[in-house]
Amino acid sequence: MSDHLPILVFLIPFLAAICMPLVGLNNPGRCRPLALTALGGMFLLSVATLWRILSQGAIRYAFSGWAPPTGIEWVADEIAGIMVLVLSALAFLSLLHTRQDASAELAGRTVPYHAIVLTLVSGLTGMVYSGDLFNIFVFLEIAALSGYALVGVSGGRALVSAFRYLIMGSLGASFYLLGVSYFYAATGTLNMADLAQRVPDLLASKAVIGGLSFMFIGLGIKMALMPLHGWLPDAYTDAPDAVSPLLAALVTKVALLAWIRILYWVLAAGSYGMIIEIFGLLWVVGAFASVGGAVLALTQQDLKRRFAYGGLAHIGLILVGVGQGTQAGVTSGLFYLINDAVMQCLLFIMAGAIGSRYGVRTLDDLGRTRLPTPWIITGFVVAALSMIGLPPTGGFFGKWYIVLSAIENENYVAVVAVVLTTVLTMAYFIQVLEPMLRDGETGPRSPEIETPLQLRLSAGVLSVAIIGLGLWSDRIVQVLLHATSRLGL
Amino acid sequence: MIESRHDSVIVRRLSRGLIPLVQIFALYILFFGQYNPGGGFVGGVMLGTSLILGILVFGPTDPLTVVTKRIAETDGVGLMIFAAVGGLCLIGGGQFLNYAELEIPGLAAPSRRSLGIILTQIGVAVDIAVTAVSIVFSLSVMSGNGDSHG
Amino acid sequence: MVELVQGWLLRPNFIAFVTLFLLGLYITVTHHNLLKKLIGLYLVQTSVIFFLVTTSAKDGATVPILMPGKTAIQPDAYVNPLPHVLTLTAIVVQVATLGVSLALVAGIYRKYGSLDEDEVLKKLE
Amino acid sequence: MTYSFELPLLILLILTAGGAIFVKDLLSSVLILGSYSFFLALVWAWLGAVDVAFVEAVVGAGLATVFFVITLFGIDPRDTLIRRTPPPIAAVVSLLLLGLLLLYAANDLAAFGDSASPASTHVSPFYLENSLADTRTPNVVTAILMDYRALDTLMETVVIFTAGLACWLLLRRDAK
Repeated sequence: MSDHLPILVFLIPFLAAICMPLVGLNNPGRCRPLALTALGGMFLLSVATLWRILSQGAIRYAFSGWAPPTGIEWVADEIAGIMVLVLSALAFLSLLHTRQDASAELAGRTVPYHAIVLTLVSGLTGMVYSGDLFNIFVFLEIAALSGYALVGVSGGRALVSAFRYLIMGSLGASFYLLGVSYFYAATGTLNMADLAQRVPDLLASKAVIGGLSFMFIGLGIKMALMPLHGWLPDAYTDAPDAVSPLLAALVTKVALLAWIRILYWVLAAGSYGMIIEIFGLLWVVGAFASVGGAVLALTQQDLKRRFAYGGLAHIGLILVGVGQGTQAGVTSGLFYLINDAVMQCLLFIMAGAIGSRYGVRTLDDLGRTRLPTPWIITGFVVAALSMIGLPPTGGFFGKWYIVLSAIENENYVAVVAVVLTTVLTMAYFIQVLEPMLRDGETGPRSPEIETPLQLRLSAGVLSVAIIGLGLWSDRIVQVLLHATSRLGL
Repeated sequence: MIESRHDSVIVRRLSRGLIPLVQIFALYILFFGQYNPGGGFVGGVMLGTSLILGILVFGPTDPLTVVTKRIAETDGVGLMIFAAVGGLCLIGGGQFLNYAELEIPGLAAPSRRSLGIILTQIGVAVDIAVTAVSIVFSLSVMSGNGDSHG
Repeated sequence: MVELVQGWLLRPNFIAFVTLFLLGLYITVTHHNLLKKLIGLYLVQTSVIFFLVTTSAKDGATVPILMPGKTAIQPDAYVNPLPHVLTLTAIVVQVATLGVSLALVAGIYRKYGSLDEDEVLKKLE
Repeated sequence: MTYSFELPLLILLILTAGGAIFVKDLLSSVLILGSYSFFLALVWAWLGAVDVAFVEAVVGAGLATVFFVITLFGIDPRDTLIRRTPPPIAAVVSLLLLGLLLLYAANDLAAFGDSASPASTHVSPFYLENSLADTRTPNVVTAILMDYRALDTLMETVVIFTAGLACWLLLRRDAK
């Protein structure tokens, strides 16, 4: 039975989502417990899956009993195992932390809200596991449609942001599908492992180059890579506080992971020479995005918007690592991707918490209000340390590995870009932390509001996770290195 | 839009006759999708549009609309059929959606696969029909209210 | 260069695809009316599907519905069915996206009383 | 392969697409879009993709138009705007570059209708040769859709389901 673990992990949120309308038909109060149970169960099973992958190797799951390339295949390797674990944990915690906020914003719509959170999680899970280009497209669209709806939940201004997100996202999906079509026309297959065998002979083919470019544009829109990021700041700012942690932590990262898979698992295997130019382009784009994102973040007043631009910078950083084209580079990129998901989740949970509790939405608000809650301040500090990249957090080690891989490649411009991003990140976090931590402020002290247990739990677990990612970084990197060693770089 | 029934008696009369015909044709398309063009999607969309036609023509008080509204609330049933067929394959010892492992005595693997195809097509059709109706209800909530400027 | 252009002219389907794709993309990005943007998006999506369908064509082949009773099945006698399957999925995805986008448009209209992007943005401020 | 049938259809296709965009009245433009879908279905039927043509005719020309019209009901259906600002140069330039990329990439594609192209020779013959024996389903498209690639179909039904939930979440605020 343990070979079936990936599909079982996927089926839990999926079944809960499709049962939600019936379960909530007469008693919408049941939806939240059902969703939390499903995500909790998914987390436990994904732990088991990771355990199974680490002890007995990757699982290749052929749907409908048809071996690839005839059927659809899922590949659950170490990277997918870790990513799904992170994904389910973050989804559970970000759903858990907002009891009051969610129900207030959602009058009478708890059923579709919880169902859509679960379809989002299922879509992302499928994207992580899938080893078939077209299958990834379908999951991409499930996750994207859920994302559009969740951004637009609060109505008003959020509807306009969601509409823009939808236009950009659908164009991205169309580009991705176009790229897949070119690949299919040139190779006749959709399975990644099969493509990896057939593509090396075809690398001079203009159709493959074109297909690759279209996929990159499409996934670039989905991962909000710098010139294509237009939808993201508005969408994350206007999304309800219960939703933005989920979106910020997961949606762009999973699209980026899909791109890494295509680049390395389809193209890099055995055809390094031809692809080197693409990698050259990639880290340049990444360096531009990381510095640009950090600069733009520095100019933002709104806290969530500031952190959204910060997230853009981090997507760029991951690409700098991935673009080195070495095993060390791709491993460092993947490690930073995992870290980034956790710290963005914590950061947006905290930003949402002070927004909904104390009405603190901008830097000016922050300067006027004194936050009496140690939980929130601690969470902010830990997330900020990790975002800046100070030890002993995971963010530090992630950046450290990226810099090491760039130095190993003698790519000093990339190193300068990472350092510059770090300095800028420090600058924009100091502007946030300084009023928060300053004592003896003249402004009125906010009324004491007890931090609810769920929020403490989410903040605590995520803070511990960020520090844990730092302390055990060598173990995790070893696992990732094991996964990437099969690429033959 | 679905506030009132259609004014013209001819339209109402015609629809009374047309809707069952469309539905029978949809079922034909659905079940003969293995031999002809068509199948779950087309059958489902046709079923859904026949129900939508009923809603638009007969208005909100007609029994058909009331029943349709109840049906639209049970979104997800079709997917449950599909997923249940897939899950039975898991129980039978095969991979998810491997219909050859459906434990039905007396059927060879190709026939089991054929049966699986029919069952899952029903699931697809039900889900698409119900969701199409549900989307139409959602889209017409606002234009039906008349308070277009919030 | 001449060969290139000749090569393109031999593919009227491809020319149609490129025209529809670029037209749709241009309208989606630049048009002010939200509904027209959706129409542009619809053109982009259908044109990609169109391209996928053309990869399935084979000269002298018929529709991919097998005739039982004949002897061995010749794959060359039937057009390639796999792109058809992909396009079926893509069409349904497209109409699902359309449903959600129309819901957003309807919501925006109820709130701001306009489908014009500039007017809506003006009211946002 | 001759294009005598197809060329008029393709021209009509582009004309209806242009019409749908440039007509000012939104309701007419939506209906023209429906006819665009219909011509698209004809082209696909001509290419041998009968299942796709059927779905496009029912979903594209039917359901999509229903969604559009129901949305437009209660909205003043007029595209009031004559263009105010010229389109940004960047958009035009990147569009041109994109068009060039599309044409460039097409150069190495197999010729139209080539039965020796990779797409026609690598995986797809397996389906044609085996689907009858494997699944007792003469319509190969249905066999692939519901069996060989059943996961895609399940997920694509989930896409529709998600769209239904999304419309519910976005629009039925006070209902129920």
